[in-house]
Amino acid sequence: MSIDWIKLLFTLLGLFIVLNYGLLQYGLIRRITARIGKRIGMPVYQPYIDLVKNYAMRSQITHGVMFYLGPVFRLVGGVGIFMFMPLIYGSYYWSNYSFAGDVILIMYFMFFGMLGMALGASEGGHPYSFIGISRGLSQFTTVEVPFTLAVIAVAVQHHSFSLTEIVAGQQGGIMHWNIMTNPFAGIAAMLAFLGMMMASPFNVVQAPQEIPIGPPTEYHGTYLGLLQTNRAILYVSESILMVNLFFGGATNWVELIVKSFCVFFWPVFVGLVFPRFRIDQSIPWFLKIPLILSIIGIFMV
Amino acid sequence: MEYLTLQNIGLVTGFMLMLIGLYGALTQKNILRIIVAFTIFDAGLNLVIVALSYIKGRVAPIIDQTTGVTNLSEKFVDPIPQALVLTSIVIGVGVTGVMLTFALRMFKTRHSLDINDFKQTKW
Amino acid sequence: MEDKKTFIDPDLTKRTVIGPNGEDITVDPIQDYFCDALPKKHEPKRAKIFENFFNWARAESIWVLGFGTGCGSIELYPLLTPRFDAYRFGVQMRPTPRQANLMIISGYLSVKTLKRAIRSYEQMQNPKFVMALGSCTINGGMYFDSYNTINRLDKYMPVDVYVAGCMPRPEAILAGFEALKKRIKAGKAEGANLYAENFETYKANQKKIIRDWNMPDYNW
Amino acid sequence: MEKIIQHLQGAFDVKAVKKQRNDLYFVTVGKDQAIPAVTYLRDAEGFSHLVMITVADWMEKGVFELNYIVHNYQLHADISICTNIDREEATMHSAHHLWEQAWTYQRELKEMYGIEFPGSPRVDESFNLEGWDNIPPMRREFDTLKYANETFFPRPGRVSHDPATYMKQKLYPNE
Amino acid sequence: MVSPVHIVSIGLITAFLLGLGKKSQQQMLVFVLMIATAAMTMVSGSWLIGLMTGSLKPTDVFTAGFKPPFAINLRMTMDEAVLTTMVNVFGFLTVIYLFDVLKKAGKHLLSIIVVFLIGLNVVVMTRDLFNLFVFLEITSIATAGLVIIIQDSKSISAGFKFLMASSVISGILLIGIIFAYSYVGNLNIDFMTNLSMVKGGAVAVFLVMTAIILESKQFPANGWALDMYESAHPAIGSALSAVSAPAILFVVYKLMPMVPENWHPVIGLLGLITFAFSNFLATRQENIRRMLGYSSVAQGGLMLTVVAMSVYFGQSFWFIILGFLLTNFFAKAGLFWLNGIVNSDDQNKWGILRKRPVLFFLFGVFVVAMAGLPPFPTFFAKWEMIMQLAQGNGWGWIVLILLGSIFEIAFLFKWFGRVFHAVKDQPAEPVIPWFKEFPVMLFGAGILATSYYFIKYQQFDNLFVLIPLLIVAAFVVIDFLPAFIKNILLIAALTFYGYIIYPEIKGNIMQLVFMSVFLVGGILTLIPGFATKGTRAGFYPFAAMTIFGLIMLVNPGDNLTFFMGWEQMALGSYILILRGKKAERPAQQYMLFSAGGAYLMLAAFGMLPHFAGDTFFGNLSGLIPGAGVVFVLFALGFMLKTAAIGLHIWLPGAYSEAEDDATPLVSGVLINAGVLGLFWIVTSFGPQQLFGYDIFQLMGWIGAITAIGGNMLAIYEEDMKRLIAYSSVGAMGYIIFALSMDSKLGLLIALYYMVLHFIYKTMLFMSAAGVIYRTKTRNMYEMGGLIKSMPWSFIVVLIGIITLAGMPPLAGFAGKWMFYNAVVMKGWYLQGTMVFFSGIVAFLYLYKLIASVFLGQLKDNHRRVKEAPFVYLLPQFIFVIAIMVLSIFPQVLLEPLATIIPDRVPGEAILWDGRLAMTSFGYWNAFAVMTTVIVMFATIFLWLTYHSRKAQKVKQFNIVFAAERPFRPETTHVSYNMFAGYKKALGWLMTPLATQFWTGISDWSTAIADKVRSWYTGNGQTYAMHLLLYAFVLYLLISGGKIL
Repeated sequence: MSIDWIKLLFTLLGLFIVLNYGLLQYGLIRRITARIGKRIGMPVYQPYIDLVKNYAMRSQITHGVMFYLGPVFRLVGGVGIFMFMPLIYGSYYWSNYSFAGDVILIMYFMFFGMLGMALGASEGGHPYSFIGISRGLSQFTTVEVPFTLAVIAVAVQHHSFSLTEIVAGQQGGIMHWNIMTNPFAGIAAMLAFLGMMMASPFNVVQAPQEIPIGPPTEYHGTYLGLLQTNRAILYVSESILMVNLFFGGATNWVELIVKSFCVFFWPVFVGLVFPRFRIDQSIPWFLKIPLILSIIGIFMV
Repeated sequence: MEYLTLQNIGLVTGFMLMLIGLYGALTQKNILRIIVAFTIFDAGLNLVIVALSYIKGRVAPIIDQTTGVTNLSEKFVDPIPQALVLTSIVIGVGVTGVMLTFALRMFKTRHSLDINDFKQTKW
Repeated sequence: MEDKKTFIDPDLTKRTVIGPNGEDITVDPIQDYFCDALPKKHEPKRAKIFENFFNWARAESIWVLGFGTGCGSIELYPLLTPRFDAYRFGVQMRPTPRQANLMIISGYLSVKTLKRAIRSYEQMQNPKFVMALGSCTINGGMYFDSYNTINRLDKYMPVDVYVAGCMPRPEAILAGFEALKKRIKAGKAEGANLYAENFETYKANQKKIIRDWNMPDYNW
Repeated sequence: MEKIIQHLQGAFDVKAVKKQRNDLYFVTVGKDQAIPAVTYLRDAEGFSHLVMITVADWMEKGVFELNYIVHNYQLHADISICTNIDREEATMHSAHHLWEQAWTYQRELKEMYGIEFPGSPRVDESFNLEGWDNIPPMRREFDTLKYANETFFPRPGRVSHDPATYMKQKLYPNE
Repeated sequence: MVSPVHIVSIGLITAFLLGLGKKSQQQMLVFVLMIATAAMTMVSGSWLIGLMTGSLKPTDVFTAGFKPPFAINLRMTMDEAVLTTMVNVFGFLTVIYLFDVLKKAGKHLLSIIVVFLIGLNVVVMTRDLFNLFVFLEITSIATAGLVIIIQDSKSISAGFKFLMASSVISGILLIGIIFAYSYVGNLNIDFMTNLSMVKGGAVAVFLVMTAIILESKQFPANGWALDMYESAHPAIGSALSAVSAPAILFVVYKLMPMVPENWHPVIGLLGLITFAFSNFLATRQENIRRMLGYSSVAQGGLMLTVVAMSVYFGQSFWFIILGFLLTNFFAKAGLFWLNGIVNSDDQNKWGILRKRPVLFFLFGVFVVAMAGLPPFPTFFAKWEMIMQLAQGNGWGWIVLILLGSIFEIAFLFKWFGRVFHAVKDQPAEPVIPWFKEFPVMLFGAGILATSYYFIKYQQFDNLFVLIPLLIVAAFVVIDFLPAFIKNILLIAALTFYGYIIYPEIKGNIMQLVFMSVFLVGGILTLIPGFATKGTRAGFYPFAAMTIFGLIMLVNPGDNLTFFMGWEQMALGSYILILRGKKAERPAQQYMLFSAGGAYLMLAAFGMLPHFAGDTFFGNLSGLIPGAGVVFVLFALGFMLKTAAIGLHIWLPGAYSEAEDDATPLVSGVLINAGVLGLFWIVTSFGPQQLFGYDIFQLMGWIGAITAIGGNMLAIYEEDMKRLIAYSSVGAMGYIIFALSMDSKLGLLIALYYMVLHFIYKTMLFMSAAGVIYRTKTRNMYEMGGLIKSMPWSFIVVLIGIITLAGMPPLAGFAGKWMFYNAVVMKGWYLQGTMVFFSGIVAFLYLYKLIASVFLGQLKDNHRRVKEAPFVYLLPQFIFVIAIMVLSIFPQVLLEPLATIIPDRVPGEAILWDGRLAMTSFGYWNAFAVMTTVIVMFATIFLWLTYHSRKAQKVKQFNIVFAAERPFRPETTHVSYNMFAGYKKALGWLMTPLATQFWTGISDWSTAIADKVRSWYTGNGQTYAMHLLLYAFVLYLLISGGKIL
């Protein structure tokens, strides 16, 4: 197998762009959040500083090999999702490594990071890590159900699991977007997206006031830096996934960024309005409205 | 009136005796009475056997002066049931004997002859 | 009443348990459960430009450990409200000492709390700063003659910034942040290294008042 | 209320009764009668709530005065059963069998005053003070300033002023 | 040649001689008796041999010199020879067995024994009706005499009841005989064949037959017999069961020619009812002898059926009846004798046998033979019987037989399990005299030899049946060797077997795949056995039996071989499970469910020829229309093994309570047998309808619900092995679902998952076994933090759970990917989502498994735990390598598997473009994914390693704990009820409906059995009444209310 070095370069460039975009987006959203709370808020570039500071921590501790590997798994999961997803429709070089697999691969690759993180945090031996992970996994099981149904609905509609083809099928104006052609599946997926982002009201996993911050309680310094890096990449990647699935994909970077920013804003707004669910409230919630919507969506196809 | 032959009387009596015996065996609580009832049952049974083989006007298959030695098959009733009944009586007596032995031993173990007292093995 | 008591912590005494194969296993909790390494001094980066850059980052991104002692902790909450909005200065609250850089001792410290404060302080990672609020941490304040409240925080851990007042108002705390930032940027906020260098002194002071010292010397 | 006090006087050897308010009386009884009196109040007169157990240190008299304050929800009235115990051999009967929460008070009294409550659960564990190995600090013979000066590294240069005079001096130096 | 009449004469002479003997010469008299019985045996035996070899011709003995019908005649043909030999051999052995009793008892007892034997011999041989009556009476009286060897109140009253009953019966018989005589004019059976044609003759026939049927102790008029079994000396019980009952049945056989054709089914049905109900009632028995009594009665009923239907069975009659007869003869006598040796009716006291391996082995052999499991004759007889019945559409009969059989298995294996585990509190070394052991051993040898001949007679494919059985037998023989050697030998045997079998199956990829799963799985799961010390008695024969049973499934020439392999595997694995410490109940459950499944399959096999002719079902090709019921029966049978929801309750207990290193074999390897069967029926039958409903649709739902149910149940398990076991339930649901999709991709998923599940589940169970081996606990909340001491096990579990969860880049993802494509193509979105949901639910328990055990806080008592032994790790790492290879090159497995799927299956297959797998929906390149992930991982890992090279290693309590410190590892480790929130939210899904259902069934049957058996009041008069009522009802049944 010959490696297409230019493509690799483009992919890395894309990764770099997405990382920066993710960090800025996070800062911007924090700032907007602050504005809603009538505060001024932190500078937009604050995530960069945090990142640099965390990487610059002088001392570190480790609980063992798996503790070490947790953030690695997590970041591989995040970067992997990015790598296996086509960014710009119609561009060979911006399609990343999407030739390796379709949307199923991406969906399952999300688990990779989660599991690694869960194991790493568990090796820390902190009870809150266990509690946070048990909540996170519990919630995740039900989040994925409507999402998967929605994805299947889209796949059936376009007769393909390939993201490229799904995007291709949505070209030609806003009325061709899946959110318009199959609104039920689209809404279900958007509701599930709330859970995937683990923003309020579904942030009981980290719940800073209750179980410090859940799984990453023991992580600091470089580990935390990796996790922050991952968050920037992963959240953007997930938004891009939603864009590709339901919002017609993107034919250039501007479109991509605008769309994914709008998508990303959805959980932020919801999170600002709604208080946190308990875990035994959020689990049934996902099995009610989103699930029913997605079932309707799948039979509408 | 033609039904009132000796054979039929024997048969009916025999069956009656059998039924009486069975009834006794099934209703009496005293073991000895049960044994007696079984003897009655046996007697009735034997009577039925004999009655079945009876042919009017013939005699028991015992060769003596009155019968002579010729044409025996026409003079005698069917000899086989007669022989059978002998065996049957012997067996009946044997069974009665064994039953009585058992009754004795049962009485020795529990000092009772009520059959309801011997229900240790059930279900 | 004058005889010195010995304090026995049932959770930390040596004990013998029976292993899966019936063998006796002696567990010495302090030895077996806790890392007994001592803190090391971490030299700043030799390249000045890197160190300055990192110090700038540290100064602009101060993560505060949410640890409230005494009455001053009530003054911390307004910091996050729209009126004072400490986020503007890159100050954020963290719930876990592992991720925090700044520990705010917000008021008087009883001996019992001091033990916890020390533990949390030691669990923070190297560039770490301490800000002490109120007179009580400076010289005991109104509790100067209490049998149970310390007088001087800097005997027990290196303090970067004192904010005087009883209690200091949020504006004063914000000023304290600014002062701290200046110190960090100037490369003077080496509290963690100071602690490592003078570890024995600090430990001696701490142990003098914390009689039932039931933890390892350094809480990693 | 008066009736209850009379009942108490009838049933126990009451040494003194002091009426603080209409709904607050202080009744002094002997050491051995304190717990029975409290029990009586709880069971017979409806004083079902233990407000607190507290102590006053009468060093001059050489006694601790223990107060069991109980409250009646129907009458909205309190009665404090007081008893004096010897300061040197401070031992008192435990009341934890009457109210579960009593042992917390007793644990505190043990720590702060050194009063023994035999039979009270967890009474020997430290309450507020961890690792205290001196005289119980609330006893009046304990000199806290001396102790603080010896122990807590007083910052040199610290001075104390009488607020009134100091402020007067500061604000109106000319008067 | 010695005339058969000399059997009688020898007996008579002996009786006289015994009468002459004196009290002081008792011992000598016993020897005289012994010689006499030996001589009788010789006579009948010589006839048997003579008739078999053909040197003698069947003869009649005319007693009075006249030919019948004018005189009594005895006949000696093959039938009589066999039966008299049985009677006399048994008599001889009884005398030996009762040596100590006879020495003390009076000489009359010796005479009674002789009379008893004479009676039975003549009953067998005579052709004269009245003579038959006489000797039946003589036998009865002798029996009554024998009963009072034990002179307690119980046995005496039982004897009296017996006499009452036999009086009534003899009355009926005698009337019948006399009627018969009066209509026919003679008493010879051979001249009575047309009796029923004569007007009124039918009544005579009816009376005679009724009496004989009553004499053969049919349910429910058999209370007297049961009481006899319960109270008589075990030797007498064995005589009643092993020789008396067969003799009576032979009488029935003799009389059958005079019975009108249309009565045969009625009599047969009565026998079957007896079989079913007696076994049913036996399930409630605690008293061993009474239980054996019920069992004897049941066997008698079954044999009565066979005898009554002898015309119907035609050619196979002899095969069937011999199968039942010999098994009953050897096994029942053996069990009664063992009862005498143990000398207790309390099941728990039977633990004595555990001290005597040979006796215990024989006990097992007898029980298994009685239960009708291979390789014993009953198994073949039952198979043949069902097949014959099925040809005549006798479904009701089959149902009764199968019901009875399952009850039989229920009580027999309950007993066996109890005895197996009743080791505690036994006297150190029981004293068992040789003359008690000798007959048992002889009969044990007898049943083994019989089995051998039955197997030989079946003419199986030697390579697949006989050689494996011989290997199993060899391991029985060498069971005394140390475990180490036996392990090597078994592995070598399996390897060698694989070597010789390979050329046979090379061409058939399907067989190759399953064979390698079973063989390789067998070998690898045996490797951890090296860690055990001692002889590990009883493990290896059954491990071999299980593995070879599985192997028989792979290449069966016909249905019987398949079924035999199936039962053999069930039996072997039952013993393996039973060996666990607390496995008595789970093993019993396992056996019951296995047997239930097997009997469903048996019924299906019976129906199969209707639809498909005589071929083996695995060789069928294409759709078989209208075979819905067969399909459902098969599917149920196999789904019992794969533990579909509702049928799964045996699984967790069985898997978790089995010995830790046997669990991988029992679960990971064995469960694939069910998959094999399901695959076969799905591919060979094609879509089927039942009541107009698509069965595949139904199966799909069952699969989906199983997947969710299994995984959901696993979440809340605290027991490591139970958790993995429930996970197997989930995985099997997945496979059932995939199979039911009936598309190329679906079947491919099923096969792929079968292999993969085998790999990772075996691996996980082994890893769990290693952990349990070291920590000596199965509760996960008692472990924690073992990663430091058992890193290799951790890696294995990590790989295992990543595979199980189907995460890329490991091999599990292939299954998930194909699954989506298949679901979308099939259009089963809802079921598909349920299965998908179950897949995510799996994360929960997987996390719990790995985190609770390996991560978190190390417990005090595990501080010195070492890594699992090398022999545990070795196979695990072989599996890990296999997974890695499959992850990078999935086509290595997927492409050959795809060739197995027949062409008729609809749907599209995966297209391979180099390393890229494609369907019309999606694509996936395992190699590219793996490479990308490895590169990413390595980059980030190296960077982190460089960056954190100076990180301080800390210990378990160096965690931030809200400024406090943790107190104890136990209180810091969050493991117990880890998913409490989930339980609160979705716990209602976990209502144990299945358990409630099966418990309900069990309670119900118990209650019914209790009600029914209260019929046996213990009162002799009631029993006599039963007899009369029975006769009356039988009359109504036969005549249909009309006068005969």
